[in-house]
Amino acid sequence: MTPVLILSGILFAIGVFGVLTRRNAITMLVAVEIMMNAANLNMVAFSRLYHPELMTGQVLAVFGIGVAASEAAVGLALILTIYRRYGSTDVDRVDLLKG
Amino acid sequence: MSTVLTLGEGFGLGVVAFTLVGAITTVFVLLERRVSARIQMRVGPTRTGPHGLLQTIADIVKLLVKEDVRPEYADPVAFRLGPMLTAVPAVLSFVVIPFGAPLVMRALNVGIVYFLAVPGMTVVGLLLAGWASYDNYSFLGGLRSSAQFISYEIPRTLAVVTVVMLAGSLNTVDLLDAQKPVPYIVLLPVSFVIYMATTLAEVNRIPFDIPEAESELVAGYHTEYSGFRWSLFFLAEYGALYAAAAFATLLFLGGGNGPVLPAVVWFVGKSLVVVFVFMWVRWTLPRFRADQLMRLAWKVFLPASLVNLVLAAFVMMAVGS
Amino acid sequence: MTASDVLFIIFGVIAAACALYGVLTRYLLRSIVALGAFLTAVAGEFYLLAADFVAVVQIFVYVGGIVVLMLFALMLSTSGERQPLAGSDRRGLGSLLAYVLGGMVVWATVGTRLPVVPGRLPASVPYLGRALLGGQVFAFEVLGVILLAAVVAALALVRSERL
Amino acid sequence: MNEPYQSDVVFLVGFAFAVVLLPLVALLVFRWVRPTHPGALKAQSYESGMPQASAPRRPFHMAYYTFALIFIVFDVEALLLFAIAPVLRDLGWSALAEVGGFVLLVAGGLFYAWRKGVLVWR
Repeated sequence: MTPVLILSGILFAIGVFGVLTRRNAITMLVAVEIMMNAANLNMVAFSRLYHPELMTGQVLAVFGIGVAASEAAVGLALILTIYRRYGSTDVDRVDLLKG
Repeated sequence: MSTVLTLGEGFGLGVVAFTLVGAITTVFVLLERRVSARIQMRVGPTRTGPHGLLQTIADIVKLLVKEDVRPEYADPVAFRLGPMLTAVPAVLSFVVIPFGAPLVMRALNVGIVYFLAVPGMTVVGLLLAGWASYDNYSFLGGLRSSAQFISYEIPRTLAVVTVVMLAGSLNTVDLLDAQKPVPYIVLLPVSFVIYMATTLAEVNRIPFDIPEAESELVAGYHTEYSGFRWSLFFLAEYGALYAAAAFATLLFLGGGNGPVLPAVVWFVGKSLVVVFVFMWVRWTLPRFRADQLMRLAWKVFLPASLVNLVLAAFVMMAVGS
Repeated sequence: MTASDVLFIIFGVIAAACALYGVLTRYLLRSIVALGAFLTAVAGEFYLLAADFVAVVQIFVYVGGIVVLMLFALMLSTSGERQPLAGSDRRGLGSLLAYVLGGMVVWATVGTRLPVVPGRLPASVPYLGRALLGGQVFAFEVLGVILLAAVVAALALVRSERL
Repeated sequence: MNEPYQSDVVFLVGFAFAVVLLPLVALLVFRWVRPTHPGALKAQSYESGMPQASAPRRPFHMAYYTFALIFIVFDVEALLLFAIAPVLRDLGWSALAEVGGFVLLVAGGLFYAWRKGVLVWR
């Protein structure tokens, strides 16, 4: 089971890297989705490890996917609103204080 | 060792499925042209070969040797990916269709969700193709196609949920046994109607063919495509049409169940009848406007499918307990 | 080395490569397409881990839903440029942090002996449904509330700016 | 790991490989047969013979996003129902009440959108 956890650690780090280094809001959302998938991978892996008959990890992964969908819907709505107000999806150009 | 065998089996059946979709497209294009001609009191293609039977063969040869044109400003990566992402899921969905009682490529335990999930990737292909072409018609066509696809996806999925509820399994093969006594079209007529109508929309047929409305959008998302890349869209369309008809047969018409004749004959016969109904509707009804199309999906089909779902669950529990 | 180990490595390499390309490329469209490929590879991993339902749900909701939503958002937020590019980025501290975090996670994982509580592995679908309506029913209803809140919030955001 | 899941994945990988490979091979093989005569005129976008009216890929109508948004919420609802549907009959009335509550909650989102007039295509 360790390889799965290592893989999900690497994927999570890639996601963190994306969120920290990118300035474009859509790319940042892509990176967040990568992080969420790394977490889901962990849950499914642990579901096999501890009491596979309870399926807790898989249920959590399904919930995670549902929450990710809600998050993407609201996040992209936010990005579109920002785009229409500031003409850019670059988070550094968005200065709320000057808004 | 057995793993290599399974891999080979998958590869072989992949080749078979692709060939099957090619053959289906060849036959259906001819069928469609003849049926439409009959309905409109025309003759249709008659010149190539006896009764025009070789017409689509000639078309295929033409498509394969035609020049592959790409507009100057088109995005090269997305332009190539678009047709592939449209055609590949259409073929992939054939994996779980049981053509006879045991004749299924792979009876996945989650076959029904698989069948609904995989064609969903087509939307990405349509959007990419429309975007990549750098053409106003393509862009608009791609957006409209995908908006229509996702609008009708939900009522269709909810209609399938009622079937799963009754059958108690997500495996496509179990559906055959579950429908041994009585096919689900009798128990779930509303689901059947919703499924058929929304499927017509999903495979972009009249009266739901706004995305390719020739008089408005030239050819929609595939305006800029030619030759073999264009024919991939064509394969996807007819492959998806047959897959949807086969799935309707499986979900509501009892699949290959039937007396005397072998299951394969029953299955293919029933699904061809469904395909004929699709073609019949296409050439009989006029086209909807874009706003009518969306209103129908969200204000008629979606509420109807929700009510149908709750009612079906309620009746099932009342009768079952 | 069994077949599923080989498949695990193949899917893992594809997933990591696509994730890396997705966060590195300057082309917004390709970033989203790479996310789609990444999600498909992760779905393959789910299936290998005996979570077949989660795998198809991943394709259903992520590839057929979230990726499409992102493509729509991209197409609604370009101003006619030929190839929408992301602006300049800040590397440096962020990448250092990511390296440190990734290294720590991998180090911790390799160093830990995971206790295994074995149990019978059931066919996933019926048990998943029972778990959803059994022990997890509260979370199930909360997810309904989250979905409702998401619709209301996102619509409020989008509607606040009239075109 | 687990045998049936593994062989399913192996099968699907082989299948997908064949389905992706065949069109690529066809494209490659017929590259030698089909003509290639690029020209400035052919490289233009086809908009019914007229010069391109305006640059495509402009920001589009918001309605597309709002519909996609409601779609994704119902997508999640449908997938949860798929998980529950096979066992609903065995779980009895209380389970049905729970599912009914969930469906009502999500349908509330549709009702909200309807009342706000979002479901009108302009």
